[in-house]
Amino acid sequence: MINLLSAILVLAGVFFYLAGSIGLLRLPDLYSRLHALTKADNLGLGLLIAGLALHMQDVFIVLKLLLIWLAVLAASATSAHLIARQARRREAGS
Amino acid sequence: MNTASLLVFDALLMLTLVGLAWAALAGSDERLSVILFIAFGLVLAVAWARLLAPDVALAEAAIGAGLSGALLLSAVGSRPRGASRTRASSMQNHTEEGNTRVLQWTITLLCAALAGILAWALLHALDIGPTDMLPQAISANLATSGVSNPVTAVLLNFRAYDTLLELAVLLAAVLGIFALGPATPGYQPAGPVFDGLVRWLVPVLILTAGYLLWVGAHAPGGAFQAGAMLAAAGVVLRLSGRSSIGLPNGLTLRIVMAAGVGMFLLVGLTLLVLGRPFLGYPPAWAGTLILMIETAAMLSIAATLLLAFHGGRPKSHALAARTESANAATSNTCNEEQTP
Amino acid sequence: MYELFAFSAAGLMFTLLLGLLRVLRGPGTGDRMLATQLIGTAGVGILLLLSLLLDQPALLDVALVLALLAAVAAAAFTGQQREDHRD
Amino acid sequence: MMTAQWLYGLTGCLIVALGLRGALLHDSLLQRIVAINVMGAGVFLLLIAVAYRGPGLAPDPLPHALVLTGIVVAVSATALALALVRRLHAERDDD
Repeated sequence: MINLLSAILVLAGVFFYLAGSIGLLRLPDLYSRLHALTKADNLGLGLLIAGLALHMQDVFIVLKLLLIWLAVLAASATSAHLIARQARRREAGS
Repeated sequence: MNTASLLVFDALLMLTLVGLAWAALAGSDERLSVILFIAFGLVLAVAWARLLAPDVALAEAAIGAGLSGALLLSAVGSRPRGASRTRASSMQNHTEEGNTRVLQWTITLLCAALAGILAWALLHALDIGPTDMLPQAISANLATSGVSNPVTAVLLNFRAYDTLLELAVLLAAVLGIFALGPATPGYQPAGPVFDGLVRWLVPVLILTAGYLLWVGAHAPGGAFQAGAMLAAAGVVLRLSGRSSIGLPNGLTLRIVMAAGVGMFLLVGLTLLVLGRPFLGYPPAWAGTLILMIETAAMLSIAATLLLAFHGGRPKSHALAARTESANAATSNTCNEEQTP
Repeated sequence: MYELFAFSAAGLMFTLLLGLLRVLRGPGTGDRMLATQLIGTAGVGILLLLSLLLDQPALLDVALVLALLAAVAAAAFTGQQREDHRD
Repeated sequence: MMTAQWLYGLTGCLIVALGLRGALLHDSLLQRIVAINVMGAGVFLLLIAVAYRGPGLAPDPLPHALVLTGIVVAVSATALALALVRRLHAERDDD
């Protein structure tokens, strides 16, 4: 049962990753790519981590997984903001 | 455990590595080269993990992907735009262009030959098979080394000379950088979002550094990885435009820079005086001595890497203040001369 | 389960490769940064999967370090060096 | 068994050659520094591949320690080289 649930979560995670990267390649402009990617990879990693956490016995390790997810979330939110701002500044400048 | 199912993963990983190495060196766009090199470091960390080298993967993730990238990016940023060197060299006449092409092909062929020779040597080495004398010697003596992570045992006990000299190399490199001039200008003050990043990232980096130093005795980690994390904290602070980034000044800074080499020599010479070989720790004390050396090494590695990111001798605060006031004074006198 | 994880790791490696294409195509620095971020997140996912696949708990630490340093790299991308020249 | 060792080792050989070619052919000093770093990474890959003993077996820790030292030395050499390049450009601008 746990195996099945974990398999579904992990596969869903991989699906979101793939969707994000395809969006990154196919979408027309920076802002729509930004939008697609930040959702896709955060959700992808989140589902993956949820799937893997089901296999971990140690609470400490589950906490570490959670910390990794939070770090990626915060970093990607910040850098998405910075990228958008820099792009806007470039457009205004040129 | 079978690795057949990992074969697709292996193939993709190798393809990515070679593709990245090629792409990073193909064009003439410096910024693109550096970005691809950062991605190359990220993928290398995955490769080290795949080849069961977690210690190396940690160092690569911290140094290869993080610090080297920040260093190179700051170098791209500080370059004057539109440097015309490449254009000048491509505008030479036809015979020279022909010569260049011959030269390019010769070099490419020679490099291909080098790859062939290396591959032949690898085949030969793998044919002989692993001679497990050294790994066996390491695992046989691990119990007396004071730590249970074999890589840390090699670095800080069995081959401690190497690490001592490595710290000396780091110190020499930073002294060389100091000799080349003052530090590069700092960064513009960051906006509120960047500031928010700094506020959580720096403490987490410092905590992780402490964790890696402590865990290094029995699991992957150690002074290098921890020092790199500390340096990364300083790099983030500098990038956010702060003038004080946790580095001490003057004499304290010099002591921190030399702490790694100093602690090593202190321990080594003390042991020598006590009648043991240089850096031949008594087994009962080995763990403590290694932790002492690693802590000092971590601090000086962090200081060294951070100073390297400055790209030159940092202005001491007193000196900077004096120059500033001197400048102000001269500009005042100029103004006074101009006004009448 | 082992096969599934190996398959997922290969899938994430493929994602990484696609991200690499976007880095090459650009066109702007913003796109390249975004793609590098995807490469980093995919790298973190792969490390987590490898940790279970190869039975190496230490790879979780590597994933954590990679996640944190990806944030440092993002900061390095956008940090604006001051223009004032020293000499 | 030996396949992974072989394939990763060969990849390392290829990367060394690519890096050396880049270091010799590029005009830009910064790209030469990147190329030398790529070349170093190839050497590291070769060493780590030789240390690999197969799944479930403990790899040889000695090359791991060597590569760890190598990474740190490489980053300090890179920093020194970048400082040299910066100084060189400053001298050129003065002319």
